Amino acid sequence: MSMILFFAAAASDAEPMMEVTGQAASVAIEILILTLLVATAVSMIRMRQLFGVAMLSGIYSLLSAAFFVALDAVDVAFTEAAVGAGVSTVLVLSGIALTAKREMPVDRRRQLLPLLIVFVTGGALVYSTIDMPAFGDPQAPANAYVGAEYIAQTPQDVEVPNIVTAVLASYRGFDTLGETVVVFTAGLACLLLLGTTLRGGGKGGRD
Amino acid sequence: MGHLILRVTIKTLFAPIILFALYVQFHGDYGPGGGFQAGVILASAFILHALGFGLDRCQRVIPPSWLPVGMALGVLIYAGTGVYTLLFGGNFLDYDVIQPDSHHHAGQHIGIIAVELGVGLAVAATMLQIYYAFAGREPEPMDDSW
Amino acid sequence: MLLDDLPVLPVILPLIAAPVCLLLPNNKLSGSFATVVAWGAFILSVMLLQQIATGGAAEYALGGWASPLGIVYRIDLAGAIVMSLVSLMAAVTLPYAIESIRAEINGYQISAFFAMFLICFAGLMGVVATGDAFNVFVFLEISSLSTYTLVALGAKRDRRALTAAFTYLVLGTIGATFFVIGLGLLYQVTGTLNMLDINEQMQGQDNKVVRAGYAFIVTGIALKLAMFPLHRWLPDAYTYAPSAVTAFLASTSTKVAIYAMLRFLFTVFGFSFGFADVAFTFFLILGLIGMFYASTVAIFREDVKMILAYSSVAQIGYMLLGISFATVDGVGAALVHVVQHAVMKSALFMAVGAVFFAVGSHRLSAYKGLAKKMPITTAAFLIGGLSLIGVPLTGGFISKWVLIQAAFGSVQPVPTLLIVLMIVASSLLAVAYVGRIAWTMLLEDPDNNAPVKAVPLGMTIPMLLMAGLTLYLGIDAGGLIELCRAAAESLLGTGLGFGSAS
Amino acid sequence: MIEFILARYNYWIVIALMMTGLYIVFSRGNLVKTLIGLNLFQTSVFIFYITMGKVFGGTAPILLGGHAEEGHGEEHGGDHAESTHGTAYGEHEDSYASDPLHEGGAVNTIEETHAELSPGESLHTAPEGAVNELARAETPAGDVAKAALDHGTEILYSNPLPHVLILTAIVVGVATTAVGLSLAVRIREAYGTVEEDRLEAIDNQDDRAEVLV
Repeated sequence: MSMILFFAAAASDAEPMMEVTGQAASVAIEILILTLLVATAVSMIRMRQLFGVAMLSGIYSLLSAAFFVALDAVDVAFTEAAVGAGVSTVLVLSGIALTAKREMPVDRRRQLLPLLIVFVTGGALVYSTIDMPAFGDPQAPANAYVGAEYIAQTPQDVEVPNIVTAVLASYRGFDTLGETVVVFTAGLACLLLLGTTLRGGGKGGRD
Repeated sequence: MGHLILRVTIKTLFAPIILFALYVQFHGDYGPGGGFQAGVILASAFILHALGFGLDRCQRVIPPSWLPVGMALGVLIYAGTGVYTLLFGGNFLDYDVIQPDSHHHAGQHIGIIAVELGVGLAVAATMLQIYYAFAGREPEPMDDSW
Repeated sequence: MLLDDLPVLPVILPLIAAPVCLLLPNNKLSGSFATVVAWGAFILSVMLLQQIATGGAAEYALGGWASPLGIVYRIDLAGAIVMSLVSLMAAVTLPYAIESIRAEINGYQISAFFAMFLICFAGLMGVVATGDAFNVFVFLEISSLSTYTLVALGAKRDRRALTAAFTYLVLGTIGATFFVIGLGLLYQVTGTLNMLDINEQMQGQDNKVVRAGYAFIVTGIALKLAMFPLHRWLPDAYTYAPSAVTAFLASTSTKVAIYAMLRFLFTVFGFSFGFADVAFTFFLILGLIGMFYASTVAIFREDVKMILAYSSVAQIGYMLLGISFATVDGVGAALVHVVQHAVMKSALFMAVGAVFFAVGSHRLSAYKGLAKKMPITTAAFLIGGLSLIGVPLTGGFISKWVLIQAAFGSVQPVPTLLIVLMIVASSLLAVAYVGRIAWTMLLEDPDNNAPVKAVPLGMTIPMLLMAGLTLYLGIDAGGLIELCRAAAESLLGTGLGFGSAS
Repeated sequence: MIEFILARYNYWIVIALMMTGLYIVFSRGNLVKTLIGLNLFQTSVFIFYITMGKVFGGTAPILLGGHAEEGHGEEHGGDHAESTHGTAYGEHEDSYASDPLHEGGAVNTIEETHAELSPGESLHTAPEGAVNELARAETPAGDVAKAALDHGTEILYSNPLPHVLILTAIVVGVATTAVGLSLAVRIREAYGTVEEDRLEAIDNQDDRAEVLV
């Protein structure tokens, strides 16, 4: 705990003591959520009951939504909770109902290649963190350049209080058009793959 | 289908969820939320209803044939806003063209509301469409012998 | 007035047409509508190409927001070439699809199929046109999701289309996610998403974050373009997709991924970035191995579509080879091959589709003595096949010739002569697999003399058009080579330094 | 060293999460589980993005209080639409300020941002709407300060851009899941199984049968 306090103090040198404990509390919450996330993810590997895996995946989404709130991303948290924990879970459950309830045991001998891929990829990422700007640094290029620009310009350009909405719908509105088309594509795909008539929702199984 | 308590709960929740979806849809400028979240919530109200009362009853309220139309219209509303601005001399999706003389960027506001509506409609229709597609399929007997 | 919006029009035209297409009341209408849209997009792309060839790269701020706040379209000469190519392929494939798809999917799916096709087309165009790195991801996913579905539609004929589409979906999504991770890393050191701006901000930086970002982005795109050994999804996907879908995908999707790769290698990272040399060496080696491996596998396949699919993997090796030279000539050669290969492969896959329409099989055994029964299709197939080998007077010869010239004009870690020998050797492998099919078609006796189903004009004309274009580009290729060279120059010129050009 | 670790442990845990997802994708044969793994992998990448947009002492990027009005009162004073905005998000301020997670986080004052500027840096006010001009400004840190000065803002916000990107990515993710699941359902109907090993075996059988024909 003292280490965390030290860190918090280092991050915000000349702030009153109240501030430091506040930061320490938020760091503690972050660590707690991260631990839970890791526990959830790891237990998903071994579980063969797919219903349970789907539930864990929903829990994972909820936890990450909580983490997003801790990191100030309220819009993302909202969406992740609605989509990841809600819609995705319903979809996966209906998928499981139509496919299989349990996973077959996995062949131990074939774990080598996946492990290799995972370690190389993870290694590359850890390697990159060595030169990475520190977490939460307002001076980091990621936070100081275009991101800060949006915060500065939104009141003048768009005048919408929620900067995320302003960026989403106006500055980067074309991305959002693309996103809408992606959703449309997914709906169309389900229609093409599972529907029995184009204008129907697919009643009664196969074609 | 469904337990009594479940049905009562769903019946009570149905209207507030839809209301909440509308709130999220139109309040996205000020607080968290927007078209996408609203669409998901709206669709989830109907999915919940279908879970409690059966797919048939839900499909009587929202026939499956409406959904592709809703999906397409949603995209068209969004893209149409862009085309509108294009035709009126601006760049694609340049909302300032909608109300060029406004001092407080009314064009931006109208544009954002329009595209968010498009997103909301497209997402709600698509989510329901996907759910219909899955729920309409008959599960087969399965072997879980392993 | 609308001419100012030319850069964005070829992308949003099919994008808006797709939902309209879904709403159209009858199937016949939707096919014709999609075709008209594709031709419209083609005409717009060619106008854009002309404008860029004379006036330089086009920029367009979407939503009126300038870079780096907004998403900006930036189309250079190479991009305009690829956009024209993709829209030409869509315009030619769609009339073909109207006829061919009726036999391959259910009737009620047809208008949704055309909507999906248009989405895929729009996605591919968007990837090429955009100058924003994250927008690349969004449009890549638009085209990918629609592609998975289009491939899976082959399931009515062969259920393996489903597993092929699933494998493609998993690997494609991993590729896209790798791309997003790489983008995140770059964003961390630059704080921006505009490609040119990333390049500017990254100037002089060569730290571990940038290197990892480079590796992730290149791996992600390499998965999408089926670079050996990440090609596993491609052969099955091409083999089991409906004929028209294969003809379109084989001639466009990997080409667009190649362009995205070029864009990131040269526009975003540029030459002064030291780590790039490692990547180019990788491309060289993997390109050579891929050429060899895939051509060899192709020889031993019994399914003609599978043979051509493996040949596509081999051809990607040629393009990577050109890129790995990292010179104007090399990249120019790669672009020439992108165009040539797209044209010949679409002719070939259209011919294969025509045979399937008439005979109902892709097996080599079904091709026995087809020359007598389907002389026109056989002719188109042979022209494409000869071009694949690289016989003079066909397009394939030109691209190999330019590639060999570029090899001699550059310094490589592998002896140039060896590279040239490998190119020649892999052409010999192509002789083997094309020759095998040609032998079966021309010289073997058919199993029975039953007349085959007549192939409608809607399929024959696009096929002949592409075969004709293969021949034309083999004889009068000066313009294309010049254009591609100029495109390569502008592509490499936007990067840092522009040092190692010949 | 401790500082080094403390500034990065977040990233390392997120990397571990990503790799768990990737491992499930590659190691499991069940198609549905593969998709769930893919989902896990993507969600972890989202966490990675959001992590990098966090600013210490920052708050959610929703403009608080009536700052927008303060800054631009002279432009559209007395505008009705605007004043309703003001009250509408005024309420939100309260709800966020009382959020325990944000306590103590939300008060980075302007003086502090000031202090971080190099001594010679001038704090000229950028002309209205000159986006490019501002964007190319020399010191990024200066921008924050400038922005804060321009609008009379006293609050430091977390970076909204990663949030926007991830909103888009979440949608793409759920779309992919939906398409993947419908493929899995069709595979189950066509093959009777969703286990990769069995599917491969069946496909190989099909191949052999075709060669014999």
